[in-house]
Amino acid sequence: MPEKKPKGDSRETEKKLVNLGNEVAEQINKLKNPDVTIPVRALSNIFFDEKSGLVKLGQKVSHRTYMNVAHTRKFMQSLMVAAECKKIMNQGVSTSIRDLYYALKRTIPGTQENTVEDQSESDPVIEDLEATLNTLREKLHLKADRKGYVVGPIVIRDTGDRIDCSKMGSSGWAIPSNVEEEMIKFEKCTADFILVVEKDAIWQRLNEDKFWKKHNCLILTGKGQPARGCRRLINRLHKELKLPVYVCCDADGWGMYIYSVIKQGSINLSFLSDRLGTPAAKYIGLTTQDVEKFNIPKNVTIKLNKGDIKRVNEMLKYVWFKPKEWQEELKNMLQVGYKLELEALSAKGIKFISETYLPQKIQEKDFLP
Amino acid sequence: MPEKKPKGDSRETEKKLVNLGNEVAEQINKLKNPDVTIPVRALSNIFFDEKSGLVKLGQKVSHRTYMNVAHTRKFMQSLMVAAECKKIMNQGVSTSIRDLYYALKRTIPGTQENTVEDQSESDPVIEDLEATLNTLREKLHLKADRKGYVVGPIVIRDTGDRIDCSKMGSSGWAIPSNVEEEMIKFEKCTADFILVVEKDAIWQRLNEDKFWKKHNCLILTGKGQPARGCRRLINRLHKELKLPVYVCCDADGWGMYIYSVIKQGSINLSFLSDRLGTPAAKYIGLTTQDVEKFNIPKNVTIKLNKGDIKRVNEMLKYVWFKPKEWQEELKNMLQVGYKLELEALSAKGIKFISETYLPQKIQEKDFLP
Amino acid sequence: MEKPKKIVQAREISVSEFFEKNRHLLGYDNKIKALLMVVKEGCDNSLDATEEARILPDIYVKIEELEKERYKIVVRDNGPGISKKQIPKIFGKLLYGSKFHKLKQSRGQQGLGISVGVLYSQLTSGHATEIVSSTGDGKTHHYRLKIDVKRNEPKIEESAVDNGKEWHGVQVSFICEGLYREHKQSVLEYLKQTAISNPYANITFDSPTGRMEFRRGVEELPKEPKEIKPHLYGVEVGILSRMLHETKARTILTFLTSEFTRIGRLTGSEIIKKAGITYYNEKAGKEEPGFNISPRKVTDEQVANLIKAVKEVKLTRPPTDCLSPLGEDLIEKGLKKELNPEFVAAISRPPAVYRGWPFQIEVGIAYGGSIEGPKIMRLANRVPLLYQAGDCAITKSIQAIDWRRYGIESDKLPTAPVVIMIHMASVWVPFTSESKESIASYPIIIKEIKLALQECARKLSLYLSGMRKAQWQAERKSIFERYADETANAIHELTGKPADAIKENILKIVEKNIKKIELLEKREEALKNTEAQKPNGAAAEVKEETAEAGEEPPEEKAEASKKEVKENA
Amino acid sequence: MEKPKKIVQAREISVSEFFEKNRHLLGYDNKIKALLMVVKEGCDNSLDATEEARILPDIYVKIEELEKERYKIVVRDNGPGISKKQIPKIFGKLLYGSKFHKLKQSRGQQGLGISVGVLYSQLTSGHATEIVSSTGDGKTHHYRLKIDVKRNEPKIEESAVDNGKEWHGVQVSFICEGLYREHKQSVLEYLKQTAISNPYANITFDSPTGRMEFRRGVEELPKEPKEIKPHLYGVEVGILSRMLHETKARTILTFLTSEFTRIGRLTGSEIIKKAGITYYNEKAGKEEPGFNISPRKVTDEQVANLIKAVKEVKLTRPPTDCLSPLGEDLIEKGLKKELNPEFVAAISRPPAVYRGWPFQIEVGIAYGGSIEGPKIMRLANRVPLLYQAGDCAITKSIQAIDWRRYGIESDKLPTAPVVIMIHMASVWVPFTSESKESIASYPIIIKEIKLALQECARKLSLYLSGMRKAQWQAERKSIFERYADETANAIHELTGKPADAIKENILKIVEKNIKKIELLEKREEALKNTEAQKPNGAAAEVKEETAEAGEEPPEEKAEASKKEVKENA
Repeated sequence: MPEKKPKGDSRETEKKLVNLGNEVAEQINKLKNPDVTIPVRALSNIFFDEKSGLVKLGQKVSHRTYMNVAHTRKFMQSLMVAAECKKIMNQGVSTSIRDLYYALKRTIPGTQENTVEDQSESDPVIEDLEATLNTLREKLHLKADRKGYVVGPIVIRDTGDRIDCSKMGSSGWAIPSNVEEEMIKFEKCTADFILVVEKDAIWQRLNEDKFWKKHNCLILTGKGQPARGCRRLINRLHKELKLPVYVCCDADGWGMYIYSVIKQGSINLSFLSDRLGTPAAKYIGLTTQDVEKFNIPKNVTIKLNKGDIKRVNEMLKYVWFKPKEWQEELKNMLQVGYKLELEALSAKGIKFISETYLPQKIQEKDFLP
Repeated sequence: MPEKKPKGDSRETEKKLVNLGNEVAEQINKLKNPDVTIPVRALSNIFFDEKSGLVKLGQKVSHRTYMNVAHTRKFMQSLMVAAECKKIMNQGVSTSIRDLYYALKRTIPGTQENTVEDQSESDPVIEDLEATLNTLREKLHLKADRKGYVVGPIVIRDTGDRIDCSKMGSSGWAIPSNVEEEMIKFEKCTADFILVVEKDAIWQRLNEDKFWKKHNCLILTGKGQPARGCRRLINRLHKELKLPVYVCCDADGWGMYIYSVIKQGSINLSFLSDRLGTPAAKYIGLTTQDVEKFNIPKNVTIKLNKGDIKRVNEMLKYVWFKPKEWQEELKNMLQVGYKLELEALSAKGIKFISETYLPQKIQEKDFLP
Repeated sequence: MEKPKKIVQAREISVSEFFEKNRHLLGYDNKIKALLMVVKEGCDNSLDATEEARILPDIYVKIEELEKERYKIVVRDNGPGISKKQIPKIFGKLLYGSKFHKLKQSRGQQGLGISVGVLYSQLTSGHATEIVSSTGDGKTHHYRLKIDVKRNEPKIEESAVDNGKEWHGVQVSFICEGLYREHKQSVLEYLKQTAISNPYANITFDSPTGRMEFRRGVEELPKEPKEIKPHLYGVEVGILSRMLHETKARTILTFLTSEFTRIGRLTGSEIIKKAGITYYNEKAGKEEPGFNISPRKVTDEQVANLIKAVKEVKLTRPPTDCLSPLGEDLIEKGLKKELNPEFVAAISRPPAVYRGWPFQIEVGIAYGGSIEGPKIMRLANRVPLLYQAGDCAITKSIQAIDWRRYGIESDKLPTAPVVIMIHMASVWVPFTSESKESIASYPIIIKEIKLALQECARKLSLYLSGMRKAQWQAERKSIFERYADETANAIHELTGKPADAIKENILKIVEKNIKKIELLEKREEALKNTEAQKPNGAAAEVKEETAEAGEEPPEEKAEASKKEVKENA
Repeated sequence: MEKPKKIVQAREISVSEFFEKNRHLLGYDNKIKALLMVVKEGCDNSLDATEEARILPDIYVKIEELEKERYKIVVRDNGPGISKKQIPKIFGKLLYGSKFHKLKQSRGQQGLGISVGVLYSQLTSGHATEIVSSTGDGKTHHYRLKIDVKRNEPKIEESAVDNGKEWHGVQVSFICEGLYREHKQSVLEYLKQTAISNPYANITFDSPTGRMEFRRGVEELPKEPKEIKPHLYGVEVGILSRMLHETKARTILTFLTSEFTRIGRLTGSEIIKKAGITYYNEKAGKEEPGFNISPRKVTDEQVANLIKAVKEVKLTRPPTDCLSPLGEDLIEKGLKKELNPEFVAAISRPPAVYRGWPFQIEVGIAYGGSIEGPKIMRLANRVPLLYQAGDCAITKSIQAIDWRRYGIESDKLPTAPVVIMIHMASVWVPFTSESKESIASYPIIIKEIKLALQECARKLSLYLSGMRKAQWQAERKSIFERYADETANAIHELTGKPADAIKENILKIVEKNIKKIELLEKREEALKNTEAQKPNGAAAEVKEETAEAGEEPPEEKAEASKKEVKENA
């Protein structure tokens, strides 16, 4: 197959890959123990950058060297991943990380050993490569899982197709895995804000009730922990269209963690926080304090178990939950001893969330920072 | 809130609910032990209907009576679910099964007990109600999980919005949970066949390669085990548009099970097989026999473990795998001792599946029944 | 040829010397246990003596700390006393006793107990033991004595008499090394268990931590055990041979009928015939059975044949009046008195035989009430066994029962709040060691214990399931009522009919039907019980494992066949 | 006042009668074990006798099945023989022996072993035991005898002499009931283990299943143990008091220095002073230490004070030439000879003292090779212990070790293919019962066993980790080489540079660097070892639990203080 030269952005990324190869080749040529420098992605090298409001990667690096028996295999895999990415880019296609795993897998001659045994081996190598080259996997032409939907007054252009997200019936626009500008462009948007909801069921409820029409907003769900595509989309929508972002999650450790990931970025992908995090996001609910505020029946709350309590106590210490509103909420959760899910609002009536809860919260600007 | 009378189809379903209530009320009025008849959904009452090619529910029924200590609680829950559905329908909205659970949950006065303790209690009661009333949960205005995407030359009308699935960019049209005619209508379709693929990564690969354009087909993925909406959509597309259906799954017990569910319906939802199964579907691949046929490297195959072997041996006995082609394939799998996933084809090159494997299979009509 | 250097030179060892060096064999392995042993031997003797004299026992025990690890121990009873002449030998000589040569159930057996206490005291403190005794004739004898270890004879250091006191009984005072504790293998625990298994005794205990009194719970002594002759089954070649030489009987036949229990002339003749012992009757001109041959003329070979013949003849069980079981009533009273339980059951098994010795197993189970943890009380001839539980036939039997089948929580041993008391009464309890702390695992003994345990467990099980059933019936009714409200509401929402009326009707349906259901259940259960009891019980009871590789279970078979025979000796 | 009915009547019991009725106390609880006991007592005596006479032992054992469950057992040795006069008493009287009153290490101790075999034979078969013996003087004595149980005296049934044979030694033949098996608690296992622990003995065994021979592995006997006097530490009041009355010494001081080991005039004087034993020196007009007081005049109180004084004085350990350990060399040879292992280590601990008796622990560990499962061999004075492993101090010690720390797979007891042999040599082994099958759990004994086990385990651990290290180094090189190909290819694809040249260079880098790495590792390890050994070992070794609640560990403290002193007696 004739190699197509990658263009623009892709050319830059390809250059990074070739440079990596050249560096290693040079060391080997000098009979030096070859060595690749990789930013440390452990908790010890992560810090919360108060200025930007993002979780960021520090300066620590580790050296992956060939002559360290704990590194040799990973060293080989790193170069194999780099080589495979170059190949894909040259073909002008992209691939899933599972495909990449299969493309790399082969038996090492004379052994029973495979170059990669399963995907859990190749996935971290990809993340290492992203961090090392300071690039996104999307730019390496690798696709992550996709999840999530958008509805509301925005028109998008996706690889040439024009998609009007206000005319997507009951299903909404499915967020693709790659939402970089070379794929997705925002053509027109008249919305006033973005509402991000943790759960698809709530998204469907709000869509059915045409909440986005009444409140002139985009409604977006990541179906649980949002995928990279979804987080990047929120980031771009906010940055490029200056829309406020309100996040609506369960009132439990997991829901609040999802909020923090949308807002500050995640520890695991801290080297991408600039592109994945949206520090301006605000938390609209659910909180345990809402139970009193909205007179929610106690029997739809869920008792905290030991794990929950431990989790909340940890969260109390995180820098990004230091604002006094969050401290209050977390302490309240410990004190009342329960958590609750968004569906619990249904105990007040099916449309309670769209007709009472969210409108009141938005009107009173009753957000947590 | 003023009650809106449900229309058409909804009215019929509502009538069924009211009838159920009346029957029970009448028994109670006569001081008889009240009794609801429910079709048995256990394996013992499931059979494979060779004529229709579907897994179906037999004639056995069980009696759920109030004066049986093992039934009383479920008896109450059945009626509560029915009443709640009626309420939702009267409001003209729909809800998720999780919302329903929360809507039902309350503490029984004078006890520590809740009407439902968790969702695993209310979900089977919903299925019982569907079977008892011979209706779909969608018609009860209950939404199941949604998953899956479609791309290709079809225009759909979803609650009034016109959606052209050939102009959906990289993400495709997301299949909603309810695809009944009152929600989704097929406006125009020029495709020659439907290709159902197990995995989204493959779907994305084929969409990127514009396989649907080259081969004039719809491509549909259920992202693993397809949800009810996806299965119902395949069923409707086939029945209403007379399109052949080809299914493409991993060559393992799970992939083949997914195929059988698309084709014959599932044991769990056997009372809905008419609406969810598509007996005319054919299996395009992957098979273990493809390894030789397409010269796939052995190291991307996965060794069968004990569970796999047990599973395949069970499958050998299923009526719907009795055709000799399937017996050959399953026996071959046991004999070579491995399984493989679709991504394994990437070992032959990223575009191998779209440029070689599928075209060849389709051209040679190399399908399993 | 090489000439060997040395020749063995040996001399005799006295039994006192032997046990002085080997006192751990008799249970004196540490200071805590030593105190227990001394108290135990004293109390066992006192209880034996009072019971034999048909006196309701009043036992007084005192333990006083003289200095660190040195104690004075006093045990006093209201028994018949010991005659002046016998006192020195009984306390000052090992292997001297009244019970060794008798076949009669008693606590002491070997004539080793109390004198070893004397030996231990002089060994560890250098002090003589003080004995005060009166037979009730107005004279009270005082002795201070030690044991002459080399000769195994009493060494009297002081003796005196005083007159005029209206008392009979024995009081012994030891001074010895020890350590007083109150854990589960202590003097206190021994006395507690003794009070349960001897509820007709009054026990007063002045301990270093204060006075404790265990009051008499019943005013009647258990029946007196009779002395018996040996049973022919289980007698070994060597013993039979010796008995033949020592008997006063003139013929083999009279030897068999007079020296053994349950041998009549019929059985005796049959044995002699089967053994092929004949003489040549010159008058008749043929060999005839040698019924009248002199016992002293029986050859070694004939002795062996006699033993073999015994195994072929069906013998009646030995008489059981030599045994004095506690009885189910006494066991229940004892358990109730000290434990205040919620439920008590007791079983006395019929007597059985191992190696020719009669024995009897009794089991009591107490459940709930003030009982906290599970506890096992092992008793042999009414004496609590506190050590070596792991080796004991009783523990093994308890572990072999599937307690959960009876609704009793367990993890090998029961874990429910239950006290299990197992008593083995026998003319000769087979202990695994001379410290008399665990019973040897003869298969027939294990079998008997298991049968008794199973019967008691069944009783407890019935009680527990009855309790559970009553709870269940109340629970059931509340279930039917509990869901009426929501059911009625739901029907109202579906149909628009008034919820109140529906609910009322549902409650009426509940009342009407619940009675029907209960009746039905009773009938079914009765049916199930009569069917289940037989096969169930039998299957569990017959199953039996030999406790150790290579142990012979001969008694079991003999036992089974003997049950079928009735013969009047 | 109520008049008691009965008065205790008692009489003397002979020790033979006692053990006849209680033979399970001596290990004769079942037919399989009875055979083992008879063979064991015979062999133990033979080995004791030959060693004492400095003769390399040739032992012959025969077991012949006469009829069902009836066996003839023969044990013959080439020892010094027994004199005509001694034969009847040694075989025909219980508690008669040469070793009881001596403080010297030997297999037999009580004078109970062989005569109980005779008692068991006559009891179960009615047969007398046959003894043939010669002291090498040309005369061979033949005896057939039984025991008169009532009197505990020999009863000679036949005796004869023949002349002219060039043989010395003893041969005993029993006829008794039994059951021959070859499982792990059998005669065969006993002889196998005996062959390992006595590799200087030739053992021939004619069993019912054929002949087996255990050949001598070394031609030298272990050193001969010396007889010693008692050690003052651990002597109890009663014994001291008796010794004072029996001694020939004229003064307390000479009594102490002559009757006890390791008491010099200095220590003796110190003890007397500390005990406050004084006399009034009229010349000096004051109380002076009573060094010269006659032993017979020492009062009970003074005896008690002497005992207390002993505890305050530092005493030297007893001499250890009374012990005859196997030695590390002999242990290793024995294990290699019979087990063919891949690795062997042995440790002889220095002697220690419990209750005044010296003892010494030895441990051997054999690993891999022909060894299949894990196995523990317990030995006391070179005699294998086959029963009651659970109660034994040895088992408890093994369980207290964290074997996994040494890289040896275990689940409480090791599960790796390892044979652990533990030998306790002592002038007096504290068995928990008279059947001599398990060693009592004195804390000091457990401590010594654990120290020895840990030392052996460390040696094995070093061996195992060495093995693992060599494997690891080979593995590592192959890892570096294995990935060169794909790495080179990937670089080629990234850069276009030729893959072959890159791969060649990578392999050069591997060769160059691997030597550096190994050197570095060696240096690091050496450093780590010297640092780790001390604190690690100490922490694990000192930790100790008392085996049973209430056991006093007095020796331990005494032991610690005694170690610091040197005194020449």
